[in-house]
Amino acid sequence: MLTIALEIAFLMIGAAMALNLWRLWRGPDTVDRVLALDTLAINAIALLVLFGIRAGSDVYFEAALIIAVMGFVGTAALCKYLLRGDIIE
Amino acid sequence: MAENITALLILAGAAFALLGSVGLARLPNFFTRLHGPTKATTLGVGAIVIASSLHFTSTGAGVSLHEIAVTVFLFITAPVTAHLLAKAALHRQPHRDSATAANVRQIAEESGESRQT
Amino acid sequence: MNWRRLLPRPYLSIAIFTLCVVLTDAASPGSALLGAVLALAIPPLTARLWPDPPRVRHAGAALRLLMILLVDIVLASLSVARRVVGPPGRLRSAFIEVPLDLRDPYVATMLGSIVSLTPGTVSIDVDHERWVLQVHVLDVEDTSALIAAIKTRYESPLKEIFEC
Amino acid sequence: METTLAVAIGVLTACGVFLLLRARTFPVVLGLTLLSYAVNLFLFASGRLVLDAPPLVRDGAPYTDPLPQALVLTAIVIGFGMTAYIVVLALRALAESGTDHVDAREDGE
Amino acid sequence: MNHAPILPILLPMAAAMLQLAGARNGIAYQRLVGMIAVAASLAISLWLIALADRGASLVYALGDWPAPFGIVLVADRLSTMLVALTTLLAAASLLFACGGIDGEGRHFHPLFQLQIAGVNGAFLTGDLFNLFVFFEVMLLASYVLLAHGGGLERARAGLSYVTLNLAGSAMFLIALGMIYGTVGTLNLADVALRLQTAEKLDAALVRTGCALLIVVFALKAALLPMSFWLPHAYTAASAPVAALFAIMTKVGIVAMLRVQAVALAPAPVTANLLDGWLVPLALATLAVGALGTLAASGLQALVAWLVLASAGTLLFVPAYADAEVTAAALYYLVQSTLATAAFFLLASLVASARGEAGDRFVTERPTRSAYLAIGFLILAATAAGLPPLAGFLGKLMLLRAVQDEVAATAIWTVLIVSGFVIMAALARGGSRLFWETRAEASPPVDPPACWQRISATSIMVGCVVAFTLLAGPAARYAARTAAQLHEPGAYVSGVMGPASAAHAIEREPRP
Amino acid sequence: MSSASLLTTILIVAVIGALVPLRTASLGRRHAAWSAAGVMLACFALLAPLLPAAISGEVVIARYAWLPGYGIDLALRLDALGLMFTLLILGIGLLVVLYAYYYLPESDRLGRFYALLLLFMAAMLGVVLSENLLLLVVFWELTSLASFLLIAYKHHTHDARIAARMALAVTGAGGLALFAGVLVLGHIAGGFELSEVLAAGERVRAHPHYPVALVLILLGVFTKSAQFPFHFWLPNAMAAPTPVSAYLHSATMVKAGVFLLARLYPVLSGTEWWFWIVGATGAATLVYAAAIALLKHDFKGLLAYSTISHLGLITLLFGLDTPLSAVAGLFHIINHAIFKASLFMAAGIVDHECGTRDMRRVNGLAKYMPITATLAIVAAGAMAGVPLLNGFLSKEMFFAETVAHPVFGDRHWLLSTFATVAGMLAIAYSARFIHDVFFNGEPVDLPRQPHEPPRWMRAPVEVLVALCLLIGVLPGVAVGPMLTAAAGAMLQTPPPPFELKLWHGLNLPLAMSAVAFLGGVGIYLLRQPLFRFHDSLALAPSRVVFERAYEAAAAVSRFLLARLDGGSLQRYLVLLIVPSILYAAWAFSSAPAAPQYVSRLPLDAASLGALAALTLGAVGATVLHRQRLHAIVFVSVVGLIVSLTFVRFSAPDLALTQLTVEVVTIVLLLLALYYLPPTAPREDTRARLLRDGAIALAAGGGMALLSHRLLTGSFETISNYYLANSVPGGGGSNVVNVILVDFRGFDTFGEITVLAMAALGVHALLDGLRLRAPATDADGRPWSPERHPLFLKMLMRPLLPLALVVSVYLFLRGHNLPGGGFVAGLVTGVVLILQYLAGGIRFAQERLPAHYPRWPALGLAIATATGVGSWFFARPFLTSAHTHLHVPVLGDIELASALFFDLGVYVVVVAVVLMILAELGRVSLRGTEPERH
Ligand code: NA
Ligand code: NA
Repeated sequence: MLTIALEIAFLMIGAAMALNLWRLWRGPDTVDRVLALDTLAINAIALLVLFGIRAGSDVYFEAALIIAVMGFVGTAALCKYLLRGDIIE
Repeated sequence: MAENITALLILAGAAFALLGSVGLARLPNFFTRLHGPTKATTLGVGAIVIASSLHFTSTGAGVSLHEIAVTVFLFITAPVTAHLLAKAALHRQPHRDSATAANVRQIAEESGESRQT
Repeated sequence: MNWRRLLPRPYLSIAIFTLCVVLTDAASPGSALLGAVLALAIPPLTARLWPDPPRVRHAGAALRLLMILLVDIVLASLSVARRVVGPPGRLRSAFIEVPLDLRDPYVATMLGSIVSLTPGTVSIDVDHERWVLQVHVLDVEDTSALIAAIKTRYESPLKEIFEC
Repeated sequence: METTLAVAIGVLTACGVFLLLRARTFPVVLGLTLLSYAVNLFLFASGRLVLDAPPLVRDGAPYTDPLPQALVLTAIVIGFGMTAYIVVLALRALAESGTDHVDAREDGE
Repeated sequence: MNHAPILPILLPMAAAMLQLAGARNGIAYQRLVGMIAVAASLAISLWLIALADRGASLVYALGDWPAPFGIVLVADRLSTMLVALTTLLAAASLLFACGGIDGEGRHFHPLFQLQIAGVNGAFLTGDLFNLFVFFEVMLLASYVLLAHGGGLERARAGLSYVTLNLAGSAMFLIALGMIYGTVGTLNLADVALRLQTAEKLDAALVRTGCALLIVVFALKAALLPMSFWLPHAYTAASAPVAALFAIMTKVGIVAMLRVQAVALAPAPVTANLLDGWLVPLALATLAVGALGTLAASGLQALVAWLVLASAGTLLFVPAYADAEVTAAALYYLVQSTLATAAFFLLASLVASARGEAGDRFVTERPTRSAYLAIGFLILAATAAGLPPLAGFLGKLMLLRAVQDEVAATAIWTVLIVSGFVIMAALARGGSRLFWETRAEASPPVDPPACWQRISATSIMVGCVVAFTLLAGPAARYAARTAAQLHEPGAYVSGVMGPASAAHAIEREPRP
Repeated sequence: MSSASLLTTILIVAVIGALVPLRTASLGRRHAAWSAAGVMLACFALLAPLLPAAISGEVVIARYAWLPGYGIDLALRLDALGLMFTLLILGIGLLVVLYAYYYLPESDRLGRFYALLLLFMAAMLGVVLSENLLLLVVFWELTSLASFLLIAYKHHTHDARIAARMALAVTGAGGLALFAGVLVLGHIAGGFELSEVLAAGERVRAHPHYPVALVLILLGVFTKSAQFPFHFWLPNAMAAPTPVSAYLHSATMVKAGVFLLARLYPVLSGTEWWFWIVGATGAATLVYAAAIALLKHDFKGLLAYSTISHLGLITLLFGLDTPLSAVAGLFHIINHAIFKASLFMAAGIVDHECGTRDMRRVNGLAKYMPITATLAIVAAGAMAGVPLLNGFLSKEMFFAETVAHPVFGDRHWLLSTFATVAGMLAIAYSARFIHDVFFNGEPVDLPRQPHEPPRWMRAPVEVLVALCLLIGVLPGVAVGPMLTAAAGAMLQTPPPPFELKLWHGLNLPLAMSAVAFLGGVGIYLLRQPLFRFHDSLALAPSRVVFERAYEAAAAVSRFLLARLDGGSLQRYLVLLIVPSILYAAWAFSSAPAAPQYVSRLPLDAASLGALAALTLGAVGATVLHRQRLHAIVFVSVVGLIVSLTFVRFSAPDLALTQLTVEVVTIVLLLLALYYLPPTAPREDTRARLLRDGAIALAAGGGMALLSHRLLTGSFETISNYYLANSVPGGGGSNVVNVILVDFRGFDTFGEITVLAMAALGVHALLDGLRLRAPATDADGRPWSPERHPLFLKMLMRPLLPLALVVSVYLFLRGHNLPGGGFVAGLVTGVVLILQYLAGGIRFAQERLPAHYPRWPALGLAIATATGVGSWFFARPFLTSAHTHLHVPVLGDIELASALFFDLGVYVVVVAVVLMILAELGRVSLRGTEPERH
């Protein structure tokens, strides 16, 4: 049961990431790309956690945590750049 | 039992995450696209994380809570990200969304005025 | 009032302690001790970077709000899911403005975050000249109902919690 | 799977080298970044690819080769320091010359 | 427990930390700490030479982990000699810098110390990855020191220098990946052992890895066609920095020599990696360096090309893997490093004595100082290989050492002709700097250069002369050093213990 | 004192003595002159005890080791040949010292002059007294160097500078050739000691490398002795003060070349090579220079060419290669030195008194300075070979040798005729010198009124002219023993019998002299057409040619280097990458066949997806690199995928590091992008794009190939040791972390040093950096007015303490589980930077500790102190210790000293991130607030 669910979940997350990449490629605007990147990172968290469940291991956890804590910093900086150019002022 | 709940949570979470990304891919303009990732994907990841917690608690030696921390941080940061992206989009392309163009212009003008005063 | 000196931000300390315990899976007394040390040490260290935090007056109201929020998030996601899959042409997305009663930027931000995480709405900004919350709605039927919902479901509890 | 990683390293190297050969400082920095991804993956690959066997000592588990990981970690950190320096150096050159051309002169070659 | 081998690295590092920690005490404090540190390092490095000259190399196992698992420092004749040379150079350059150049930008002193630590580490380490790390320490310090004082030329030269070296660092890592991925170890002695003993090695990968390693060393040594960053960088750098940089190309050369002698030459798989191409490229480098002296428009630029020429002169040496050639090369290396470093300092003195014209070869205001002229004469003669100075002796030794080797005629020709070209260029440059006056030029006003600069330059010139007078003992030391270097078995057993211990190392086959 | 030490002392006195006038000049010119003379007299005095033995054929050798392994030693030799030259050098040197005292202007303190003169003399003595041939080369080059400085004595004149450089270039180059030749010779002879080499003549001449050695050595000789076609430096060297000319071009510098012919005569002569090269060069020089001498209007130039001509004669005499001709050559060396020194001095007096050297203006001086005129006429007679004077004797010997020489078989008149013609030319130019200067009417337009020089200025000329007469009349008494002894030393066998006397009877050589005299006078009478012919040639002066040649060489160098270098980083990179690819390809492909390779992991969808994403990111960044922000976004994708790859393949620590570094890098790039142009021009040509594309594909393809080979091959590694010893030896179960802080902690030590330096470097680069902030974004939109978006500002506040918890968590567990000081430091650093980003620089700065440079130092100090701590337990740097503490309630706590090391890492990382990013962020504040340090 869990195995099947995992496989399906992998497919779905994979598809989600593929869609993110598509948006990333298409744009059209920079903000779309930044949003796509941010979503990609969040989906990556899901992917990591799923890997962890499948492997029965918690070594994937720290990476997921780091993306959760730090991933948005890049997005925030990119947005700040779009808004103000000067991200630290 | 725990396994089934885990499986269900995993499937639900993955589905939400996928839906969020579908929204990102499909919806017509930036502001509508922003909704999917901000809520659905965040929630989806939250569900998967809880599934993980459940799974390791049920199979491992003790409780497995640490995954929850991931959700906590996601929920703190997701609105900030959305806020910044929306502001950036508004700043960059106030006329893009034809359906809501009037609103946008109005808001943009108002906010501009209000800040200048 | 010795404990106030020791724990100038009691709720922050609790949050730190909880996070610490969660991260270490409540595995050992050691992790609790670490949590306690951090709960005591970090708030004073970071106090200068959080100059004027709002005070939590009614913790019970906070818990209630949390429950409402969890439910709403799930429901919101479902409704977004439906709209995402449906034909995009039917979406009636719009920008709306929610006039605010509260006057604390921190609490306003919390409200904005909550709005972002819930039904088909994303907060765009708080205009703290006019104290309105600017919101983008994915699919709006009744703007005034939505504004009212936001105000009653989220703003009032927040006002109650922080008494502002 | 090995082929996939090999191709990935190849792609990163090719893109990195191509960007490295551009005439402006910014793409050069990007090129160095991509190149260091390639290099780090390559150095990592010297320990071969092993799934689900992190070098965290437990009972009886298989472990991948830990040494390349330590080396890559050092390389990443050093690479970061170098990137920081060259980025600011590029700014310095921009301030001194008024152009972001890598030769700090507009006519270039 | 003798901690001497690590002191040449730790002492400057500690000095840098103290300088940073007490930066608010002003530059006088930093100078004091720096000078004390280099003085102590100099004493220690001389002690190390004495220790290493007993014959057995001192192996310092960091963290008490045995080779090849931990990192070892190997203080043998070669490394201690170069550490002493580096420290000597550093002492003089630092003294010179204390004459005011150190204050022209931030953090000169700590970075200067860290540069010393990096170079010393690169000479001392017995581990290939640690060599990479110390290369980076050395390079980053040099990047910053190069930019010290600011200005467009430094920024421009710096961009090229940094970018090229970053590409070089990438190659270093690729090379290490291939070497580790085949021989499964990073300690140079162990690599040497594995290259000779393992039958199942993937020869193609090993060779490619070692080849890229050679490329990296060649880049640091400015071998043609990777030479052109050098003249720009060394011309742009401030004088004491350029003087310290005189050792940096030598790091590449020595690393190449060491790796070739210890690991590559004795192993059938890699023995021919330097054959055929290194000698012509080295000679071409020398030729380009000599041409550069003709083309140079100022003294510091000319000296920068001299550095390239001396690199070219030394770079063919690894191709021979021959103790006699190496011995000659080591003498040449030391004297050319001292001479070019001294020349950089002198160029700065000349420039400040000539006012606006600086060190450019234009008819402006000649410098009247007899001491500068004598210093110039000594250094120019050394650089051109004119008798009786160390440059001549070094050249003589090299010519004698290669006379029975392959390509001796080519080496002789290029060495001698380039010496002539350099002599002509220096004669013209010196004539312009010291003799030519414009009719309308204002009367020369030699500003009294501060004592630090004068004494630092004098010390270096004195070292060049002393190295001529002490040629006999120095050549004998070089011969002992070369003999030890070309005794790879001793190096390996010194690091790895006796052969039985080396063979007892458990090696796990990995898929 | 033994003979050897006397000999050594001579040289030491000469070398050290060169410094004396520098000191004594400050006391006055006279002191300088006396001290210079004193040095020479001291050398004489030291030489005197050695005279009898040397003349009697003994050889004194002194030897001290210098570089024994390389054949060069301080070995000196005094034999009769060396003695003869030593006497010339010291004797004429002494006269020049006296002469120069009067010749040089009062304003010259003379210290530098005498010092250089003595230096030159010492070098010359070294040449003639060397036993070791390499030492001879050393002194030989020293004479070049010293003469360079002497010729440039009047360095404020352009001519003097050019002449000096020309002399250095020609004689220095010859010296290098000689150096090579001596090395070959020593190689053949098996040593560099003259004793050995002189004994090895047979072997040398039979050796296949003999011609090489001969030609190289002769190049040295011919350049030094100004043989055609290397003669041109000598006339230019007349730019030197006349005392210098008198010394260098009579007795010393130019004689060094012919000295070497004499010295190596037994080794190198006796072959066709020698005969033809030496003989032909000498003959050509003899006639050519004599002809030019006649055409010079400058009497010093005339003397210069006559010098060349006489050197040609001497060379020819050695080239004729009979023992007697060689003796004649030696004899002429003496004679020429004496009469030419006197002539130069006399010419100097004339120049000094008249202020010009143009013979068309200087006329009739016999009336104004009769004594000097008499002396000069006598000396010129010697030069012409007039009987009763010394020049006559050696010329007769030369004529006699040409008559007897067998080279042209029965057509020996060829050689005799040639000699006679040469004699005619010598007569002609000597006649011109005598007649044009001292007679020929009245002077024309002289700057000053000529009269006799001071008494003592003329004295040296008088001495020398007296010697001309003495030798000319009583040769056997005056030079007989010396010449015989020197000839013996030169030939290394007893010399053939020869008779030094004035009158040999009426013979063919005398007849040749008579013909030469008549012919010479005839030529002189016909001089005007010759002058017109010569003037019509309009040859560029050789110094102009030399300077043009030098400038051309410099221009060619500049051109070549510009073509090679181009000052272009792109070029440098291509020159690095392409050769590396080629070399690597060669190394790879020239290896023996490889073992089998196997892929171990099956392909799966995830890896393909990752590859696709990574390709998208990398290619996207590449294609869109001109839209810079987009490129950053795409690079971030690559970073994310790389991190996921690390996690997937069992490297969680790497993933953490990569992810955190990624974030910092993006912030860094964005900070820089603010100032950089947001887009780039499309400036690459199609050809350039194709070239770079090809290089990139080659590099990428190569790396893919190598990676595949690496990944699918097997190897044996030492890493099991780490796995096995991590827990028992390092006290941690995260082996990667234990390697980083323990097994290979020294790498990490270097790594944090690099980081700290990067921060210091950035801080240094930012010093005073002012950049123009763009007013609008890439699309021309003005920036949003709101500096600090509210949500970000508010939410960063609770995030900070929570993220710090995560940071502590990662730090503490790092030794056992993924994490560690580095990642923890980055997390802390990033959340602190977020405070800058969200709240503003002023907000953050007021609330965070300042004086950043101290913090990395503190971190490094913690790491260092941890490492040094092990010294107190007699263990090497960075030796770790760890222990289990059992604490009630808390249970087992593991304490490892490596944790302190990791703390150092943590501190460094936090400080570095803050320093780099915050300082870079602060750049935009400049102009609005005064710079704070
Ligand atoms: Na006349
Ligand atoms: Na800023």
